[in-house]
Amino acid sequence: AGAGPGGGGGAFTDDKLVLAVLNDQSGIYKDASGPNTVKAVRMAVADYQQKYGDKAVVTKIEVTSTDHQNKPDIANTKASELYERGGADVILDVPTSSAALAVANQAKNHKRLFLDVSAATTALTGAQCNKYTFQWAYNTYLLANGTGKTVTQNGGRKWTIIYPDYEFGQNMTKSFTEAITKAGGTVQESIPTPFPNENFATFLTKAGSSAPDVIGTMHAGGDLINLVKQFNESGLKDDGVELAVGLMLINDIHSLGVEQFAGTLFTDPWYWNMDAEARAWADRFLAETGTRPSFEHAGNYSAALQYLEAVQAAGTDDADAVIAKLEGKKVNDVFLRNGEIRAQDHSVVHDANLARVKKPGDVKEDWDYEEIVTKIPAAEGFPPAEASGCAMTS
Amino acid sequence: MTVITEAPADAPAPARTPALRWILPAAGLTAALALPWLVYPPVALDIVALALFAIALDLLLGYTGLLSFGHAAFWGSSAYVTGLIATHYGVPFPLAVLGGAVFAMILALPIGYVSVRRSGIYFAMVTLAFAQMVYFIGYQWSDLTGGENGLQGVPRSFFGIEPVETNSFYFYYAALPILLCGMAAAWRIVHSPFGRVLVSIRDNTPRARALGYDVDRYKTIAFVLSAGLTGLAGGVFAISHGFVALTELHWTTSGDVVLMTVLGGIGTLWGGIVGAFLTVMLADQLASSGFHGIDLITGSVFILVVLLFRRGVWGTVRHQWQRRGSARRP
Amino acid sequence: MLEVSGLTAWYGQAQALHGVDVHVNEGEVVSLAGRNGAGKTTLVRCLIGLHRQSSGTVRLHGRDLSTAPAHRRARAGMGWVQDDRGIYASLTVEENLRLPPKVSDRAWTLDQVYEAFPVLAARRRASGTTLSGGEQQMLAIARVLRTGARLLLMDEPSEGLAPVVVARIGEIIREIKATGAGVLLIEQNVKFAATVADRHYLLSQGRIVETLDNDEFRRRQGDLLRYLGI
Amino acid sequence: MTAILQYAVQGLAAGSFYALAALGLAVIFGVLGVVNFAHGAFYMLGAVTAAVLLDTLGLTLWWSLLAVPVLMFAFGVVVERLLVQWLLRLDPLYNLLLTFGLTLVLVELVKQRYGVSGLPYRLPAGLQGRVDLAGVVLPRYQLFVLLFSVLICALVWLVMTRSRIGMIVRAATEKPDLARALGINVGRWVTPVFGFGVALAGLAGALAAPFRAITADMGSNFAIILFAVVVIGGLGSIVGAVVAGFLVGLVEAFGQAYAPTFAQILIFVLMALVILVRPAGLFGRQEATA
Amino acid sequence: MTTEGRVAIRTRALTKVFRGFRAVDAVDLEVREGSVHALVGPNGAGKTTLFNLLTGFLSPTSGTITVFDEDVTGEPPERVARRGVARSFQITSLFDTLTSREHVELALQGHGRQGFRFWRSEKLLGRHRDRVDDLITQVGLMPLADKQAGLLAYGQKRALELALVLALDPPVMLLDEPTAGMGIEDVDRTIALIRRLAAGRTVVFVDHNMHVVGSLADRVTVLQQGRILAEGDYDEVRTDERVITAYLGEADHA
Ligand SMILES: Nc1ncnc2c1ncn2[C@@H]1O[C@H](COP(=O)(O)OP(=O)(O)OP(=O)(O)O)[C@@H](O)[C@H]1O
Ligand SMILES: Nc1ncnc2c1ncn2[C@@H]1O[C@H](COP(=O)(O)OP(=O)(O)OP(=O)(O)O)[C@@H](O)[C@H]1O
Ligand SMILES: [Mg+2]
Ligand SMILES: [Mg+2]
Repeated sequence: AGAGPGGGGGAFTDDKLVLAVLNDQSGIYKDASGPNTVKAVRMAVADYQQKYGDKAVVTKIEVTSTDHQNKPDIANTKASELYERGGADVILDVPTSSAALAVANQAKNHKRLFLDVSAATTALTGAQCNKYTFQWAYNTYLLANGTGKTVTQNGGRKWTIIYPDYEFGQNMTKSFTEAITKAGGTVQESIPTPFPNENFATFLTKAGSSAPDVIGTMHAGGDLINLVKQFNESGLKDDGVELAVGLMLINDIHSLGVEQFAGTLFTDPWYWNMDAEARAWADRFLAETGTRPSFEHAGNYSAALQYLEAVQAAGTDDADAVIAKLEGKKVNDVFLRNGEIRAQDHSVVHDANLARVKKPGDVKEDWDYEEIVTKIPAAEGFPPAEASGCAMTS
Repeated sequence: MTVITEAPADAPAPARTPALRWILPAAGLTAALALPWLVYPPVALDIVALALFAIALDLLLGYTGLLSFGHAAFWGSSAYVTGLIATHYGVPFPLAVLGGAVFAMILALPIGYVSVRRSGIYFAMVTLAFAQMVYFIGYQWSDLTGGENGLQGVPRSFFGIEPVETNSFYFYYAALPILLCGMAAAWRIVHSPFGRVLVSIRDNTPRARALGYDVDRYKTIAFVLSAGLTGLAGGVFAISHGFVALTELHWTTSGDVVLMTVLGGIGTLWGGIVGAFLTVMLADQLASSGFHGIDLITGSVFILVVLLFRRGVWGTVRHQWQRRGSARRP
Repeated sequence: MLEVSGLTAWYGQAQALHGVDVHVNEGEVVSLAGRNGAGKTTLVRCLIGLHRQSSGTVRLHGRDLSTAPAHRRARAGMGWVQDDRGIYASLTVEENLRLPPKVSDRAWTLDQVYEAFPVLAARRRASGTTLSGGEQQMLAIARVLRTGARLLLMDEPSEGLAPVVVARIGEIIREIKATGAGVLLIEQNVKFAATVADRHYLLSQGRIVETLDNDEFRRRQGDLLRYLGI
Repeated sequence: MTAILQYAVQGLAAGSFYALAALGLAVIFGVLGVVNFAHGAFYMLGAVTAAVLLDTLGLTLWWSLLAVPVLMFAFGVVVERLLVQWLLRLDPLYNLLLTFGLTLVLVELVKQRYGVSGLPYRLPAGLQGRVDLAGVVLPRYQLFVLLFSVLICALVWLVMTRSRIGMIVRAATEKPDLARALGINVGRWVTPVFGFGVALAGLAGALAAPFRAITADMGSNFAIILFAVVVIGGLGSIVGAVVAGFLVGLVEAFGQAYAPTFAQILIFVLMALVILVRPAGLFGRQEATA
Repeated sequence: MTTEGRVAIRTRALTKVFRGFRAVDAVDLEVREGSVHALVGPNGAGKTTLFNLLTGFLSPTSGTITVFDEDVTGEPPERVARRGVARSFQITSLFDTLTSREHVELALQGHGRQGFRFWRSEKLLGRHRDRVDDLITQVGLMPLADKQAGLLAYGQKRALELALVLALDPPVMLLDEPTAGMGIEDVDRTIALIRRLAAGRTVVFVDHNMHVVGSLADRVTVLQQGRILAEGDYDEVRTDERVITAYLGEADHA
């Protein structure tokens, strides 16, 4: 592709590029992505501008931020408004599956891009995939395969799964069970719990009664914290039962304290201290925001950066042209290792990590909570494209 | 319009001058027609749909004295049914909406039948309990509803008229008549012999019974009518958004709409419109303002209204108007 | 003991009392008569301090209470029997009686109350509002007696009571009077008023139109009936 | 068998939180006629306060169980003076709406200050570990919670029904004007009672801190269940609130054990049934005419 | 006296027990059609409770109630009302935000199911205007016809209470202390009014004012502690020793 038509011109609507972050800036996802995601995206823009300088195909790049308040209706209306009136060329992030699916639909209708980072539903790259939507960082399949398979191979053969009884939890449980069985383990029991829920005492008693090696929990957020606290208190830990968590963000560990989580196994698509490159970026992020990044922050940075690269290559903000540049591209950046933007289902696959929460004594600095147990290669962590169930129509 | 909740002491309710009787609806209609020119059309539609929702709630709260904390059940279930009809049968959307509204009324019949046996705070709690059950069903029955992910991709078909189907600006004008009809129906109900009975039930239930009114029956009918109007609004909302989320069934949706009703003014009908307008615009503006913490504002507004303008925005305006009116007439 | 002068009261813009002057001496029973809506209830509500939209001075034992809140007036020795009785549903009969604080040493004991109103003793554990209308009236009177108030404001105490009980209440009022307390009695029942009261105020449309002593009151009964509709 | 026993004790322990908080709700309702929607938020504030006290001053749970109610009492007094008192004479609806708004504000403020992911908390050593009671193995802390809240509930019940304070407080709320005219300074009582109810919610929150997620949202779901509890027990009935609190805990535990999918809805089914069969709740005073 | 045989209300062993307290105890009451029947007795005798039973506001612990020989035991108030049994309340019970005029309209529209017409305008009610004016004038509330009931003085509310019952035009009227709280002039006017309306109807009323009982009642039933103590015409009852000790006392009661 090389140098496109220099210095913009008619190739850009309104002579500018607009990256719109649409996420939850006040509700339960505020800490994990929220306002700091906007800063991460700005970092990507700055990096792009520094890299290309005068050669950049577009000089005016705006980053806007919209709060969907964790309400799918608002996400839906706002997405449509961003595309129609806000001149958004791409929408980024969008936590909460129902909101992300609605936004994907708007992307399809408006023929503009949507790069999902925070929503984990496989529907985005499966039954409800479309040409304009990409899933950048992770999905439930990755979490299950990463944790389920690796833990089983490492000796945790007898599992009991406790899961929140809704779409996400059910899918996770299914994926986990498959992964565990394939790795030679057994799932003795899967216990559904209401969602949301505060009191897990009964469920833990039940789970402990079959003397498993590992209790797997598919809960997230507040429910996860409730469960972990009550797990610790139940004394199951003393009986040698391990806890594996389906989805956990570094912010969860930070807020509850390492000692509550110590020893817990989970899949982390990206950890800020996993290698020098990640750490260098995390240092910049720290300087910008005052905290360490979650994988969602890094994922958004990566999505924005790769989008800008594709725009540079295409020389226009026309969505179809940009998609042509994205599809099938192999990428390595701060976030993506061995990354590939798959053309078939628009799932962005990459290597992930199985992590263990450190013991309080091993923590050397703030936010130094994880120890990488093993790498999960992209090919194992993500389902093969043929299995995704995506029929890519526009 | 007779004054129902708070008439000025001593002065008989001032008779509306005929001019005013027409000016107000005319102004309202003009505003409704102009709305999508002023705000983003899907937002405009949200306003009108939620206004009808608030009015339907006011029918119960303001005129029958029943605070329902579970109206999301009717709003949401109608949204789902509308969405399902539209998805599976591809009928023009007004038909689907009608289907949703009818479903809401059918659902309201048993719920209302049971709930109206209680009054005051108990009624609020029972309706909340039922709504939680409906939420739970929507949640569990994910084959049908899509569970957490919501019911995605609801089509918006309208006799193959392309602009309406794809452009939310034209869609607004296609959907507006449905919502306006709903509002007109609410107005009619309130100002009917039936409405008069509702007010008497609100004021003094045992006495109404002694006059021979089958109070429970009246309340049930009011409940079902209110649910029907709510369903109408919920159905249009679903079509407008093209999907239905589980939050439509959640109790916070019920709470939001109570806020709109109170903000606008309980027992005023028009207040619902004002309340919906202010609430939706507030949420919309805050979403992109960079201010995070919309609930801080919503909550404070709630507190201020309840403390200082108990009549609500519209109620206060009307009260001032009448005070001036009666002062001029010695 | 009670001196009221220039008492005025409003409901919104409607004036209910126009400069009313009333006084009650120690050991005196004074009745306040007037047709429905004359402002009798409004007057006593002003005296006890519950109707705030009013002006004028209220003195008890020479103490100016014009601006005192209701509970201070009660402590100063005013006792009020409300026209709709005001019995607490959330309290039992006995709790209703135990509730008011004692304001003087003439307060009735529970035993005295139960002796005077045996019905109340029988139903002492019942919730206050399950009593019959008349029983509630007795309870309301008994409750004020428990405080030992020196000035009783009684709003239609005989309403809805059986004749025997009315007679009993007449006796009680005379007993109270004998102890030197004063009573301001609102009564529609002219016969009853004439048997217990020493002096009569006639209230019409928020104004005191006449003050009569007992003889005069009896003599002019028929004439008053027509004139004032009492 | 031991499983059943275990579930029962766990249910009762979970019920302790409901019982304590519902008690506060019932006292406030019984006395002020206010349906306090913000009760869940006060519960949350109790937990957050405990966490902050531990973090900043190093106060352990023992001290928090003392300090939190005191602080929350003060907070309740402020809320009553500032907001609630203006609406006491009006339809209870208005206070329901007011406290609904207050909930939004309080939750949001905590979010702004402490984020959304929650605060850490640590149990004092004395309460860690498990006890074995004839084959029923229980976290020591659960047992403590159970005993502690039963004690508090009994105390409150005694005060409200057996003391002159309780009587005055009931009277002052039913007919404030009349109570004034009988010589009772109503204003002096209502405020502390509200504060007291808030303190109970805060206490429940502090007690929950060691084994519940301490987040701004922790009270919202809790509040909804709390309403079910007081409705089942009978609004304003003190005994009712406590009994129903434990009952709901039990229903929840056994529901979770034997019909997990339906555990949460069970409570609402129970509530609907109770309201139909005994409209005023299990211990409520029957309404005048049905 | 041709209508003698018909019985408007009959109770058989009617009993109401409140937590072990027998408020109404095995009462056999018979009210003849077309009669004016007074119910008197000491406070707490069970008169209001009996009224509540007759009108469906309470359901009896045991016993039966028939209205014109149809069993109405346990029917809800609105059903009983629609059978033509209307009542007034001892403790005033009105709709605070409705005006006097609207009260009467409300009572009038109860007939003929107009109440369910949620699709019609309330102007429909204008057709009752003459009757409304007439009724309001009869009870002397004309000057206050457009004042909200919550703002009326006690006696005015009592009058409105009566107007509401009259508006129902019921074959059977149950009046609980219709003159309580009224001045003598109003009492006399009310007596005249009731007498006028009683023509062709059955009236049962409770009153402690012996003057009212004497001027109106064809028949008097005296209750005491939930049981019937005596029954007869006014003069019989008034001179009955038991009634004098239990109820009237020694004083002269004209
Ligand atoms: N809350 C109110 N608002 C407006 N006007 C009122 C209110 N209460 C009473 N009034 C009016 O004030 C006047 C005096 O009423 P008040 O109750 O003092 O009369 P009353 O002499 O006690 O009559 P009654 O014998 O019927 O009890 C009446 O005309 C009444 O309509
Ligand atoms: N809901 C109730 N619960 C318990 N006891 C009740 C209830 N209602 C009435 N009672 C009792 O039943 C008895 C009869 O009451 P009722 O009201 O019928 O008397 P009444 O004859 O109308 O007296 P009055 O002339 O004083 O109005 C009273 O002793 C009363 O305390
Ligand atoms: Mg009066
Ligand atoms: Mg009675």
